[in-house]
Amino acid sequence: MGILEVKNVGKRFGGLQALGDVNLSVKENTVHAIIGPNGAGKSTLLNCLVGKLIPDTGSVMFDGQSVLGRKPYEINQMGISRVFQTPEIFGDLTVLENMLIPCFAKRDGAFSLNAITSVPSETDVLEKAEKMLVEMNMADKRHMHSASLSRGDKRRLEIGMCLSQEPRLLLLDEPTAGMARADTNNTIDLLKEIKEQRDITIAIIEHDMHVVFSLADRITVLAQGTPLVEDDPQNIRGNPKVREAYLGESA
Amino acid sequence: MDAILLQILNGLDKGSAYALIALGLTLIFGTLGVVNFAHGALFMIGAFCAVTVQRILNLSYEVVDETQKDFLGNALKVKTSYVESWFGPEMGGAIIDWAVPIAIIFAIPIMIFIGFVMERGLIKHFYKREHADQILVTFGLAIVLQEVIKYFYGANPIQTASPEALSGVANVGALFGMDIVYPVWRIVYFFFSVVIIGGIFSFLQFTTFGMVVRAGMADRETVGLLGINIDRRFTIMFGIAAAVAGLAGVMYTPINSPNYHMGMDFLVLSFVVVVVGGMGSLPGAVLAGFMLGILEAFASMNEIKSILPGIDQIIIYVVAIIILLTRPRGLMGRKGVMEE
Amino acid sequence: MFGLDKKDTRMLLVVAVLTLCAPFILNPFPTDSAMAQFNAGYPDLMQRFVIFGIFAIGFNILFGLTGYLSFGHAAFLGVGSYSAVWMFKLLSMNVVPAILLAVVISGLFALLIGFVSLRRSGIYFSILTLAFAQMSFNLAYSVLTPITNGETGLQLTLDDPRVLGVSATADGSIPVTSLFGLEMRSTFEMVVGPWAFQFNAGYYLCALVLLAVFYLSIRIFRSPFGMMLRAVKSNQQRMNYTGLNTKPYTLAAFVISGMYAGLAGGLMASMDPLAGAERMQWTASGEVVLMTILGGAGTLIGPVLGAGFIKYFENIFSKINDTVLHNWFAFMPDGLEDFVVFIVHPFIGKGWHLTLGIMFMLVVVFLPGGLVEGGQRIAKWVKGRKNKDDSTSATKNPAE
Amino acid sequence: MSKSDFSRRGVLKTGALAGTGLALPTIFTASSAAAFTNDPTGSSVTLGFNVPQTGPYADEGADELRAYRLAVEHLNGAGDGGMMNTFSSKELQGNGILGKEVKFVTGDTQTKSDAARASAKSMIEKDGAVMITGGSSSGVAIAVQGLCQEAGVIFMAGLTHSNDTTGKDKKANGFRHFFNGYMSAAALAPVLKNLYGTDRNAYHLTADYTWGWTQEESIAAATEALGWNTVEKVRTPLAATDFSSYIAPVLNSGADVLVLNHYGGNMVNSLTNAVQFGLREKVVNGKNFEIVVPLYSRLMAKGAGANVKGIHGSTNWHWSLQDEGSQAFVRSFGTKYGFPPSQAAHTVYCQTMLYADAVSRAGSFNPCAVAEALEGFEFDGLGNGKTLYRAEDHQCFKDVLVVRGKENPTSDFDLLEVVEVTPAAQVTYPADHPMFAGGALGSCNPGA
Repeated sequence: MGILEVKNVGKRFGGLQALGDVNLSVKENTVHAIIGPNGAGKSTLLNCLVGKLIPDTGSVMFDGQSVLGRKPYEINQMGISRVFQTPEIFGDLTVLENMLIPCFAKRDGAFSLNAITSVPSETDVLEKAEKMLVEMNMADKRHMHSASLSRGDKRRLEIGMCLSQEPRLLLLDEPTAGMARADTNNTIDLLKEIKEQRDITIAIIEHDMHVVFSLADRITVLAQGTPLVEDDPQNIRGNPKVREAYLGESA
Repeated sequence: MDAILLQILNGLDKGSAYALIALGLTLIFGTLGVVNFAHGALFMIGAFCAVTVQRILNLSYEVVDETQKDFLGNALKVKTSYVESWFGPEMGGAIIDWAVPIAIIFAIPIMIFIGFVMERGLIKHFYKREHADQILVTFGLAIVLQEVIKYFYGANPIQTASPEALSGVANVGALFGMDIVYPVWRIVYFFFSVVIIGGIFSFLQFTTFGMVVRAGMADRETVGLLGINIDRRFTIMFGIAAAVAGLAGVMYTPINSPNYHMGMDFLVLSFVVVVVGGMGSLPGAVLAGFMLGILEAFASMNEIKSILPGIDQIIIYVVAIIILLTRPRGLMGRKGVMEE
Repeated sequence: MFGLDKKDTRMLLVVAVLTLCAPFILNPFPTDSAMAQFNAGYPDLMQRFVIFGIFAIGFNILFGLTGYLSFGHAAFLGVGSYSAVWMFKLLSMNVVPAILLAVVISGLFALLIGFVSLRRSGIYFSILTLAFAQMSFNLAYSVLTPITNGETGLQLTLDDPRVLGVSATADGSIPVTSLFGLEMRSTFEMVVGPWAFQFNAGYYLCALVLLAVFYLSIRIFRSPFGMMLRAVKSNQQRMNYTGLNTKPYTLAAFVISGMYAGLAGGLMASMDPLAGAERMQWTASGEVVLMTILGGAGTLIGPVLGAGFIKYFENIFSKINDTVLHNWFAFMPDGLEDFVVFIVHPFIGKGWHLTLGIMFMLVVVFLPGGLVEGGQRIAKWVKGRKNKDDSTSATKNPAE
Repeated sequence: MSKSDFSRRGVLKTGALAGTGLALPTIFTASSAAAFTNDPTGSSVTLGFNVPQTGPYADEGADELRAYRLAVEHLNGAGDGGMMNTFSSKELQGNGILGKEVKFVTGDTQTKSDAARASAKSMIEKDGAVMITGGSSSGVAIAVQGLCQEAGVIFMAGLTHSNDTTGKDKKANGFRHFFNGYMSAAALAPVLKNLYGTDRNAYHLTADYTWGWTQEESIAAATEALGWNTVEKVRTPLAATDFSSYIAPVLNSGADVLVLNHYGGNMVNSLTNAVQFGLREKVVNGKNFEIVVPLYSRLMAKGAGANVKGIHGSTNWHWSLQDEGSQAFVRSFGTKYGFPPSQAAHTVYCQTMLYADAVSRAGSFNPCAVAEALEGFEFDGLGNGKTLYRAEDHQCFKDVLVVRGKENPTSDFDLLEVVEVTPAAQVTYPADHPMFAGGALGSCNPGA
């Protein structure tokens, strides 16, 4: 029994069957990669997991509870954090403030009219955020406007924000898309570190095979809205079906 | 039945003005991404083009007539317009009579020029600024334009009649064996607006220029990357939008005497129209304009007012609220436009 | 002090000194000098400065923090005024219950309108609020006349059934508003040489309320809640995926700013017990938007400056007439005097709108951050002159 | 140019205190030494002219201001004296009021109650005005009248035509020279009867606010008394600009008279629209369709242009009147400004003169003394024949003019012609008339 159980999920957009009949099980404390060619339905599947889309059929269970019909913020409060393809951070706020917000969300829940105390007086949250900044190697940038960070730093910040919520499941949507090689390697190192140091499950959607094979414990290959195969990385590497459908000559 | 048909006519008529102004607003918003609070003022300036042309045609010399007395008991100065003295009373009178249609000829270049100056001189610097700043600066401009007109023309409405030949009423029901009389000029106004709207749409649809502009409305950056000078085209679009507003104003003068704040009266309504139609959607703006016009006309019927007192005061807003709550982006709005 | 950091404490103190000494500061010119025309230190205008300051501070909590641009905020001010006047008519001439009711009713009204309008964002939200406010205005002007007294505005009459208090005073006039017996209109006048300074009870009540709500708004700005509101403005998507429900945050901001507006309306009615429908018109809503942007949206002090700026123009420039002009320029030779008056004439008196429009454009073109940015530039310039070598000390000041 | 000083405090204190450098506190509350608000103790007195300078009535406000300037000039002894020479009371000497030079401040009402009150308050608090006058709408007049009552100064209303100003909203400190909705109806009714007979069906379009309602009530009552039938009373939004959807139903309603209870921009547009729809040429029930505009003004007639031709209405005063007072006023106004005055200009000029005269007769600026002098005052020579300022409601009773749009105007302002001068007796109503019930004057308030 995995921490995330996807059963018979299907989703249509008009005449297009985006997801056919997806079954997926993500085991706790593993890194599970979902790969597939463009249009395979990876993003649709992800959106079904976080509450942005509601599938037409099937069920999605997180830790024994259904996530279907819940709003994104409720699903997040259940323990699923999402990292976006292009980093979604609070561009108008400083780096420290960016880090404070998930910490407050963790402590105070989805809404709190905490309008009278001042932020500096909330020492517990402040310490936690500062600690996370140090872990992310961004402590020296804490007073920068986050919009002026480099792409790689934005990604680090976003991952740090997600981690500060202590999620059980971290969803990554092509975390290295559009990154230079050096940034990509940094991100891989960061994710490896996270994997080693924390009790956390990671589900990752990725295009870059280098990233996938350096991180994943288990891989699901999606093609045309249905899972083609699910297996360990070394088996996927050798699987002729996968080679044919997806990897082609590149492997 | 007759009453309902009449109100539909009225609605189309009101709707024409809403649609024309909303069309211009949407063109400016769609192409330039600028919220133009000075658009109502452009409508008003158009109307005052007609007033000015009328004044010019009526420029007169004075002859002292000893037989009549003015209000102070002095000899009355009788005015004769130059136009009448040059072309003879009949021809000259006819020219003066046709002041409003003549004004169209003058209004087009003047409005395009005003549009160019506005865009190059002011609006251009606000493309990248927040909508709030755009609102503030165009609102300031609207006040200034309005006050300048007031300084020269006063605050009172100024009557500008339609040509005698187009002044009466026509029985538009005769075709269907019914008796529905309707003012000729209002019918003219409706068809005029249909022609203008049709012209704008075909211009955007069938010319290369229009295609580029439409592409620019959809994705400005990409079009810019293609090496097309989109800025210049947008300036021209601003001029066209100004001309549309101005023409709507010129033609509106015989319906209601223009005054300096008529633009503000229309501004809020036309914003509601644009948003109900869906930000950035030209067909939406036109559809919403006519729809709200017709609903407004129906709401002012006694039968409806007796059931819902005061409904004619708020109908536009009620409809706007209902539409925005049921259709998140108005009737035909695109996703992601002005939702931040 | 007061749980604020040094900078905020200093700002609060500066505002406190400015408001409490306003009767001096706003009356810089001797009463019989030609410049006395520019004095603004009389009770009515000082009250207006402060009341519209409160209105704008509240509006800024919504617009400045969350970025939601309400085009119907005047409706809450109007509702607050009506509630307060009804309280005077029915209960007592004491301003406290009137102001409390104004805040409560406008808060409820804001809750209702906000709940519906906040289902949309961006311009769609703006138009929804505009539509609600215009509906309120149009109905108040016509169908709701029994409650609002229509065009004339709701006012006190000699036969109001006042439960705690008398319908009419012994000498047959309408009683005046008071704070536990302290009449709002009572004014203490101090004459110093050629100057005359007026200290009005009503003004000081408003000023104290302003300080209280200004302090509250600093607390909100500096609180986690305020930070969340700024986060809403910055990235709603990230908010949602960080486990935060944006709807109650925006709704709370909307209701708080509606209550500020109601408070302003209640104070306005307490200073002058009349509530006119045009307080709710879209132009009035537009005015507070302009005040906030003009002063500097998202800054603490900006909205107050913007409110003062616009009200000053409305009340001082509109009262300058040609006779006054001639008086000013009387020192010039006759021909020149007439010429100068001719040049200035379009911008004053009935032309005050023109001047205001030009000022809007100038400010927004040259000072994108509003008047606050102007202030910062001056401060920087002064600082720069003081220590020319120390150019590295250019500290980046976010917002304030 | 006049080197005037517009500040009360300058007047009050400079002589005594300038240069002493002493802070001398005084408290202006009920127990203060001053007998009434803004008691002018210096050599001049300040009046507050509060008129619309922006917004739709700005032109009317501008004309009022012209008349005020003229009145001040005449009171101070400059110019030809205007109606001061024809006024039946001979108290005014051209030496200001009670020997004090008259000065004035101006303000902008914006035709909004709030703005008007703010402006009036600044005149009272900052400039020390002892009397406020002006305005071009009833809402503003009533709001400012209420303020003046509280502040303890006299309010001399400008153009306000609602019954309520001297009806349910009357105030002891407020006075109205202008006529009202009831008087319009009473003056028009007999003329309408002569012109259009007693068998008519009237359709009312009414601006949906207090003035419109009182006007509609008055004219409907008066015409129904003639035997006319009221087909429909339709309220139109004040903000409406296009009245077509309200006019269209008139066509098939069976009505043969349209009454437009509109003023200002509303009236210009509704009349223009009505003419557009061919109502003037229409024949209903065998009778020519007629349009009536109960309250006319020359400035509005100008806005409607040729559409006013032949349409009847009432007005407070018109420059073509041939009596001595009117002629004197038109002469001095026309000479100064180059065109004849409007009825708004006339009424505010009269109000200024009446106030100055009342102060002179009372020998004091105290509002209570002035009010007493005005109450029940009978006068003549101000253009409307013998006039009474009735004590019970502070309303003037005088002749009312019925006018018609002129067919062949000779100039821009020659748009109306007087059809009949309805004598005061015919438009007088008892003070307890139900249309004016519901308010009380209260007692005069000297303030301070």
